Amino acid sequence: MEIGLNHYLVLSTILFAIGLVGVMRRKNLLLLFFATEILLNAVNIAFAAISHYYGDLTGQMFAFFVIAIAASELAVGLGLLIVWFKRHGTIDLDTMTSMRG
Amino acid sequence: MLAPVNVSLESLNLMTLAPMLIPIVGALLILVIDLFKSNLDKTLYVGVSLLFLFMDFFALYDASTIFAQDGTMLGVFNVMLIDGLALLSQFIIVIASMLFIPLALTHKRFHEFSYPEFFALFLFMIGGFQFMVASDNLILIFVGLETASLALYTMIAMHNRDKSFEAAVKYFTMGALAAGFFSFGAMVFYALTGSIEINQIAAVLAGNGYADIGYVLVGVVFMLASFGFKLSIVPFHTWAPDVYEGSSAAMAGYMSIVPKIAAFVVAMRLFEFLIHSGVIWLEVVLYAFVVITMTAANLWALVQTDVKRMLAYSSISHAGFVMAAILIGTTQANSALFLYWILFSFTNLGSFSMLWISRQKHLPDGQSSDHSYDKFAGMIKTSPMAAVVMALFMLSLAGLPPFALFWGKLYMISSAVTGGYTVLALIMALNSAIAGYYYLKLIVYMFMKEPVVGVNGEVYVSNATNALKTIIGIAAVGTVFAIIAVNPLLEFITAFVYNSGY
Amino acid sequence: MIDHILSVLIFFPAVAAVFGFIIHKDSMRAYGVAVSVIEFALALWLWFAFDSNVSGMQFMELIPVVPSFGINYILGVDGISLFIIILAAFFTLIGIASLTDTKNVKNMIITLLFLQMTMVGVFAALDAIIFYVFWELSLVPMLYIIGAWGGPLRIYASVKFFLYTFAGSLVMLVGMLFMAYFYYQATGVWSFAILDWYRLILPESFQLWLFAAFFIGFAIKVPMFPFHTWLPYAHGQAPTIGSVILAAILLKMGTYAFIRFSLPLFPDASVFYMYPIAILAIIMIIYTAMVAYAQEDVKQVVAYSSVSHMGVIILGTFALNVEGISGSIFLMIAHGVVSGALFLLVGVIYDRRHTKMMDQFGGLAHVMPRYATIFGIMLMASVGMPLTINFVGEFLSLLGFYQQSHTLTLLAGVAIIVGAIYMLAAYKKMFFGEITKDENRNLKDVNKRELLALIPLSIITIWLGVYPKPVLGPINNSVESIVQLMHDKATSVEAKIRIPNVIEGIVITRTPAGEAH
Amino acid sequence: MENLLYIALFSPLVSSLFAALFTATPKKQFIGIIASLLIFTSFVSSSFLLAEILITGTPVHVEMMTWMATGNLYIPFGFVVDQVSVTMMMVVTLVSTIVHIYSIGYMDHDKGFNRFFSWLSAFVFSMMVLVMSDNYAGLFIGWEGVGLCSWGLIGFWFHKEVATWAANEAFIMNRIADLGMLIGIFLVYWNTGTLQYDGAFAAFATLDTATLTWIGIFLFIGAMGKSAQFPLHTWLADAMEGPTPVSALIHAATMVTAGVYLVVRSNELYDLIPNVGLFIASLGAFVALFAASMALVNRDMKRIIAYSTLSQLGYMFAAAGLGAYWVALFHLMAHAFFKALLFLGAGNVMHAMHDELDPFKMGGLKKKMTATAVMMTLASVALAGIFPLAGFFSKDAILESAFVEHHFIIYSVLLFTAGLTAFYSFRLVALIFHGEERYKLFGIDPHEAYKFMLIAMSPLLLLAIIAGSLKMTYYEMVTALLPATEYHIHNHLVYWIMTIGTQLFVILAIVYAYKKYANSKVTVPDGTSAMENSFGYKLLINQYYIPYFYEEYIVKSYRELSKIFWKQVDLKIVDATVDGIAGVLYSTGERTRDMQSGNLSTMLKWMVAGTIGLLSLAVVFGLAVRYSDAILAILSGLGV
Repeated sequence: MEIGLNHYLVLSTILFAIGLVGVMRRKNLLLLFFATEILLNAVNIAFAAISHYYGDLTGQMFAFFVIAIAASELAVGLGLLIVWFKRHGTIDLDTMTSMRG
Repeated sequence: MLAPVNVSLESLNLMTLAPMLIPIVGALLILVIDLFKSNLDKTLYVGVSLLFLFMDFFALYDASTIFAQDGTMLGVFNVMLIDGLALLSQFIIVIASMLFIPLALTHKRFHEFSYPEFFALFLFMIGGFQFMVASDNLILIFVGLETASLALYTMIAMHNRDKSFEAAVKYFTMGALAAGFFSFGAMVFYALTGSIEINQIAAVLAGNGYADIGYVLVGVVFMLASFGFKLSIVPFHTWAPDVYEGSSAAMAGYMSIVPKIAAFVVAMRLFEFLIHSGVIWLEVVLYAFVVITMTAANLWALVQTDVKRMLAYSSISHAGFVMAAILIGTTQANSALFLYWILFSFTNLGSFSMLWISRQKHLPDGQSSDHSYDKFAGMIKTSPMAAVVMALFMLSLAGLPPFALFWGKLYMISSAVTGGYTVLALIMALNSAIAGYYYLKLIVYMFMKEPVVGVNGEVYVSNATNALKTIIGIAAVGTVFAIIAVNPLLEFITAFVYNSGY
Repeated sequence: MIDHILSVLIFFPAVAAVFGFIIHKDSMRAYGVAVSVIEFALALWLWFAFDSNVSGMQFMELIPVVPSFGINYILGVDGISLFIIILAAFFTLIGIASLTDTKNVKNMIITLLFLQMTMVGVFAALDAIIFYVFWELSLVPMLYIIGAWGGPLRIYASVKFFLYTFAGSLVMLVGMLFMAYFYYQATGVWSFAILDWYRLILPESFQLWLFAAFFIGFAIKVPMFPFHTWLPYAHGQAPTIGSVILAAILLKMGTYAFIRFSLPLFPDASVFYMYPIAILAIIMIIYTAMVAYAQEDVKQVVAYSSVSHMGVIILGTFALNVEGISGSIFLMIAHGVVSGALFLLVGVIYDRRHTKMMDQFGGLAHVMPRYATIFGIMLMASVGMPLTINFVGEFLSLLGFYQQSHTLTLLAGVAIIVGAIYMLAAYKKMFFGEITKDENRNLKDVNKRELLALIPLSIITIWLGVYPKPVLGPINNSVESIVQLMHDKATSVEAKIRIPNVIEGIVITRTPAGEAH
Repeated sequence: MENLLYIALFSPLVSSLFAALFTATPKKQFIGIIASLLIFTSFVSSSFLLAEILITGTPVHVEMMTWMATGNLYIPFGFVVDQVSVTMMMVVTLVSTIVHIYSIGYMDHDKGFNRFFSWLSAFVFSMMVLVMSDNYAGLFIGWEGVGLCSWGLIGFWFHKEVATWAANEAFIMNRIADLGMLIGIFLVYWNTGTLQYDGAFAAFATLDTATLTWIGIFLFIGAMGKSAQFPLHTWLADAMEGPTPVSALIHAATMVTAGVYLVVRSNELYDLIPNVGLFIASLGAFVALFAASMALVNRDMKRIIAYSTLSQLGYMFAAAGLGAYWVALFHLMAHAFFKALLFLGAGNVMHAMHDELDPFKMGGLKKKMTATAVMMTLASVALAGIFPLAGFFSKDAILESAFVEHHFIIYSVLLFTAGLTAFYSFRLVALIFHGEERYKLFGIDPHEAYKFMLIAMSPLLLLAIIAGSLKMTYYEMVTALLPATEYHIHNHLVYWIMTIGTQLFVILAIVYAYKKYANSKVTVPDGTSAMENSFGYKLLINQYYIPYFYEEYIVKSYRELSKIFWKQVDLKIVDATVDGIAGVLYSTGERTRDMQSGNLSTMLKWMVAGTIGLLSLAVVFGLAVRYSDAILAILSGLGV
C-alpha cells in the first residue's frame, strides 16, 4: 500500500487529537507544553505532506515557521514554568486558582 | 532547480515595511543602549519608545497619503498588504501604544519598568501587531501574532506578582493552544486551495463554488477558535478576566485595545469574504457568538466585586458587540468597527489608567483585590475630581451620550439596522442597558456611599504623576469632546474602509 | 443674541455650573439663584420675542455635527415646547431659591444647573440624536440627586430609575436609527432632523413597528402603566427638589416626545394604536388612582397621582385632534406646576417632621393654617377644579378624546372621581381632625423661603386657570399645524377620518346613539 | 346694565377675597359686616336687574373675556341675565344676604369666623357664576365651585371627624354626578359645535332623538348629584354636620336646587325628549316620597329638615320633568324662602340647646323662644302647603300639572307625600316647641337668639307668607323664556274638590302630628318601645340601609381593592416583574460565573469543547449540504 496524502492527513489529525486530549487531561504544566508541541507538530506533518502533494513550497515554509514559533514559545513557556516552580515548588495546574469567578 | 531570484528593489516596495521596521529598530536600539550602559532611568526608555512610535506614526501617515492617492499597495513579494484596514488598525495600534507607554512613569516603583527589556518587548510587540494587520498571508499573520503574543506574555509576567505569573501562564498556555488551532486551520485551507494567501483562498473557493463546504467549515472552525481566543469570544474568553486581573492595570487596558483590533482586522479579512459568499453556517455561528458573548459577558460582569475584573468582562462584552460588524459586513459596519474601537480606546484607556493611578504597592487594608468596589466607596467626598473623571469614563462605557462610546454604539447599531439585522440591533441595545448596571454600580459606590478605605483620598492618586495625569486628561478630553471628532473620523475611516473594498 | 437664544438657554446653566466649582460653598446658594434668575429672565425673553401667530419653529439654529451621518445640532421652539422650557427655567429657579438646608449644597446646585441644561436641551432639540443626547443625559444629574440626597432606599431607587429609562430609550434609539435609515433610503442622504422626517410618509406596516419602538422609550419615561413602577421609588426616595423637578419637567419629556415624534411621524400607527394606548391610559388613570388611595406615605400619594394625571395627558394626546392635543400640552404645564407645588408642600412638612407617613400627622390645619390653605389650593387644582390650571388641560383632553370614543372617555372621566377620592382622603388624614401627636403641636407654619416658591405657583395655578389664553393660544397654533400635517400624511382611510382636517374647519360628526354606547 | 351685572357677580368674590385675607387672624366682627354689605350690594344690583327685565323684557348678555379657545372650541366667560337667571339671582342673593347677616350672630363665638365668611361669600360667587353663565362650561365652573365651597363649609369644623367625612362624601358623590355632567357637555359640544346655550339650543332641534336622549340623561345625572336625587342622596343628610347657616343657604335654598335650575335652563332640550322628562318626573316623585318617609322617624332636627329638602327637590323635578318648568322654578323660589327660614330657626334652637339636635330632648321651647317658634311654625305651614302661604301656590301647581298631564300615579304619590310632609314638619314643631320641657332633664338653659338675627330672618318670613301672591307676576315674566303652559283643571268642580281635599288631608296630618307629639306623654325614646323595634321603623331610621350598603359594599370594597392593587398587583406583580427580570439576569450571572473556575485545565477544556462543538456543527452542516437531496427525499417521504 502506498502512503498517500490522506494517510498523512489522517496521521496529522490523529496526532492533533492526541494533542488536544493531552491539553485537556494533563495537570502538569510541563506535560501540557508537550501536548501543545504535539499539536503544532501534527500540523507540521500535514503541511509538509500537502506541500509535497501540491509541489508547492509554501506549506513547507509554513512548517518551518511553525517550528520556529514552537521553539520560541517553549522558551517563553519554560521560563514562566521555572519562575512558577521557584515560587511555589510545584508545576501542578490546580495550584493556579487564585483568580476565579 | 529553482531559477535564480531576480527581483528589482522597486517591485519589492520596501516602503510598505517601514512602519513595522521602525519599532523593531527601536527595540533593538533600546537593547543596544542597555548593552552599553545599564541602570538608566526608565524615562529614557519611555522617551526612546515614544520617539520611535512617533516615527512609526509619521511613516504610517506617509503610507496613508499614498494610499489615499493610489489605493492598496502590495510589497515584498506581495506578502505585505497595505490597505485601508491595515492603515487604520496600525494607526490605532500606534496611537494607543503612544498613550500607553507614558503609563510606565508611575509614582511608585514597579518592577517591570526598571528593565529596558520591557520597552524592547513592547516595541517588538507593536511591530508584531503591525505585521499581523498588514498582510493577508497566513504565515506572516501567524508570525506577527506570535511575536506580539510572546512579548505580551512576558510583559505580563514581568509585573512580578504571583497573580501575574498565574495570568501569564494561563494566557500563554491557552495562547499556545490557539496557535495550534490557527496553524491547523491554515493547514486545512492550504489543503483545500493550495494557497495561504487569503485573497487566493477566496478566489479558489469561489472558483469551485465551495464544493467542499464541509472541509471549508472545518478550517473556519479552527480559525474561529483561534481568533475567538484573541478576541475573547465566549467560550474562548476564559483567559481574559484572569489575565486582566493578574496584569497591571495599564497592561490590562492595553490588552483590551491593541491585540483585539489586530485580531479584528484579520478576522475581517478572513471571515467576511466567507459570509459574503453565502456561507450561512458562518453567519449563524457568528450571530450566536455575537449575542452570547455580549450577553454572557455582561451577566458575568454584573456579579463581579472587583472593578478591574468587571472591566475585563466589559471588554469581552464590547468585543462581542464589535464582532457584530464582521457579521454584518457592510462598509458602514466595518467603518463602525474602527470608529467604535477608536472611541473605545480612549475611554478604556482612561478607565484603566484611573485604576492604575490608584494602584498601591500593597493591597488596601481589608481588601482581597487591588480594585474592589469598596475601595471606591465615597470617592466623591475624598477625591472629587478623580471621581468625576472616573464617572465620565463609566458613563461613556455605558454608552451614554454625548460621551465617546455612544457615537460608536450609535453607528454600530445603525449599521446593524441598515444591514437588515434588526433583532441584532435590539439585542445590542438591550445589552447596553444591562451593561449600564455594572458601570453604574461603580458610580453608585463613588458618589452615593460613605468612604470605606482611604478617607483622605490619597489612595486614589497614590500612583499619580504628571505623565499619568496627562494621559488621563487626554483620555477624558477625548471622551467628553468626542462629538467634535466623530465627523472627521467617520469620513476618514469610511474612505479608507471603502477604498479597501470592505 | 436673540438668534442664538436657545443655545444660550441650554448652555448658560452648564457653563455656570462649571464655574460653580470655584465658588465657595457659603456663596453657592446665592450664585445658584443668580444664575437661575438670569436663565429664567432669558426664558421670559424668549417668550416675549416669540411670535404667537407663527405655528412653525422659531429661533432655529443649525450647526453640523456629524454631517456625513446626518446628525446636526438643530434647535427651535414652537408653541408646544416654548412653555415647557419656560417651566423648566422657572422650576429650577424656585427649586434653588427654596432649597432647604442640604448637605453638600454646592454639589446639589451644580447638579441642578446641569440638569437644567439637559431639560432645556430636550425640549429645544429638533434633531433626533441631539434630542436623545439630552434625553439620556438628563438621567445622570437626577441619578445623582436621588442617589446622594435620597432616603434609605435611595440607591435602589436611583439605579432603578436610571436603568429602566435607559433600557427603554435604547430601544427608542434603535427606532430612531431605523427612521433615519428609511429617510436615507427614500432620499439618499442621512438625516436625523425631525423636520426632515416629518416629510417622510412611511407605509403603515413600518409605522407600526417604529411606533412601538418609540413607544417603549416614551412610555417608560412618562411613565405609563405597566412601566410606572420606577416612579414611586424615585419620588419616594428623592429629596424634595428632586421630586419637584422630576414630576414637573422630566416626566413631561415622554409626553412631549409623543407629540413631537410619534404623532406626526406615524399618523396611521397612532390611529391604529389609539385604542390600546387609550386603554392603557385609562388603566393608568383609575388603577394608579386607587393605588394612590391605598398609600400611607403622602409623597407616594402625590407620586401615584402623577401617574394618574399623566394618563389623562396621554389620552389627550391620542385624541388626535386639536382640542385634545392642546389640552394635553396644557395639562403638561398644569401638572408640572401643580405636582411640583405638591411635592414642595410635602417637602415642607418633611423638613419639619422628618416623616411623610400620614398617620403621623392629623389636625395640621390647626397649627399650620397657611400651609393648609396652599395645600388646599393645590389639592383642588390637582382634582381638576375649574378656574385652576389643571381643569383647562383635563377638560380639553377629555373633550378631545370624546370625539374618538365615548365609552372610553366615560371611563377616563372616572379620573375626576377617583382623583378626588385619594386627594381628599390624604388631605383629611393630614390636616383634619384633632392633633393627636405631640410633635405636631408646635410645628411652624410655612416660612418666607417656602412661600417664595409656593406663592408664585399658587398665582400661576389660578391665573392660567382663569386666563389660559396666553399659553393656550401659541399651543393651539402649533398643534393645528401638527394635526394638519398628520391628516395630510395619513394613508389609511380610517386615519384620514380620525384625524381632522383643520383647514376645512370642523365637521360635526353626529354620532348615532347606538354607537355612542 | 353691564356694570350692575358685574357688581352683582363680583361683589361676593370681593367679599370672599377680603375675608380670606384675614383667615389667619383672630375673629373680626367687621369682616362679617363688610361681607354682608357686599352680598347685599349684589342683592341690590340683582334687584335692579330684575326691575330692568320686568320692564324691558330684554335679557342682559355680556361676554367678559375668552376662557378657553382651541381648535374649534371657543368658551368665553359670558354671562346672561334673563328671566330665569334673574329669578335665581334674586333667590341666591337674598337668601345669602340674610344668611350672612344671620351668621354674624351664629358664628359669633367661633374662632374660624373670618374663614367662614370667606367660604360663604365664595359660595355665593360660585352660585352666581352657575346661574348667570351663558354656556355650559361656565355653568360647570359654578357647579364645581359650589361643590368646593360646600366641601369647605360642611367640613368647616374640621376637627370633627364626622364633619370632614361628610364633606368628603359630599364632594365625591357630587363628583360622580359631575362626570355625567361633563360627558353631557362633551356630547353637546361634539354634536352642536358650541357650548353656548343659545347656539346649542338652536342646534338641538336638528339632532336626532337618540343623541338628545343621551345628552339629556347625562346632564340630568349631573343634576342628580347636586340635587341629591336617589341614589346619590346620602350626602345631603350627612352634610348637616356643617354650620346651620350653611345648611340653610347651601343645602336648602341654593346649591341643591342647581340641578333643578339646570333642567329648567335646558328646557329646550328636555322638551324634545319627553321620555327622559317622564323619567325625571318619576324619579322626582319617588324621591319626594322616599325622603319624606325617612323624615317621619328621624330624631335629628337638621336631618329631618334635610330630608324635607330632599323631598321638595323631588317635587321640583317632578314638575320640571313634566314640562312645567316655570312651576318647578316657582317652587324652587318659594321653597328657598321657607326652607332657609326653617333652617335658620333650627339654628336658633341649636344655639339655644347647645348644639343638641334631638327634638325629643327639647319640648316646650316656645316659652323661651317665641319668635323662633312663630317663624318655624309659619315656615312649616308654608312647607306643608296651607293656603295662603307660599307653599300652597307652588305645591298646588305641581299637583295640578301632574293631574293635568294625566300622570295620576305621580299625582297620587305627590299628594300622599304632601300629607307626610305636613306630618313630619309638625312632628318637629310639636316636639321642639310644645309639650313638656324635656330639656330641663339635661340641664340646659335655652335663650332666644340675638335680635338682629331674628330681624335678619324676617324678610324670609315675609316672603314665605306672601310669595304666593307674586305668582302671576312671576309667571308672566319667566314665560318669556320658559314654555307658558297653564295648568288649569277646567272642570271647576274637580278643581275645588281637589284643592279642598288636599288642604283637608294636609290639615289632618298636622292635627295628627300635634296630637301625637305635642302632649306631655312624649318621652325621650330609649329603644325599647314596640315601635322602635318594628321593621318599618328600623328600615326608616337606617335610611333604608342605603348608607350602610354604600359603606359596606362600595366604600369598603374600594378601599380593599385599592389595597390589593397596591400590595398585590403593583408591588407583587408589576414591580416584581421588573425586578424579576433584573433578578433573573443577575442570578444567571451568579450561577454561571463558575464557568470561570480559575483552573487552567477547565479553561482549556472550554476552549476545546467550543471548538469541538463548532466542529460537530460544521460536520452536520457539511453533511446536510452534501446529502441535501437525500434528506429532502426522506423528509418528503415522511410527509413533512
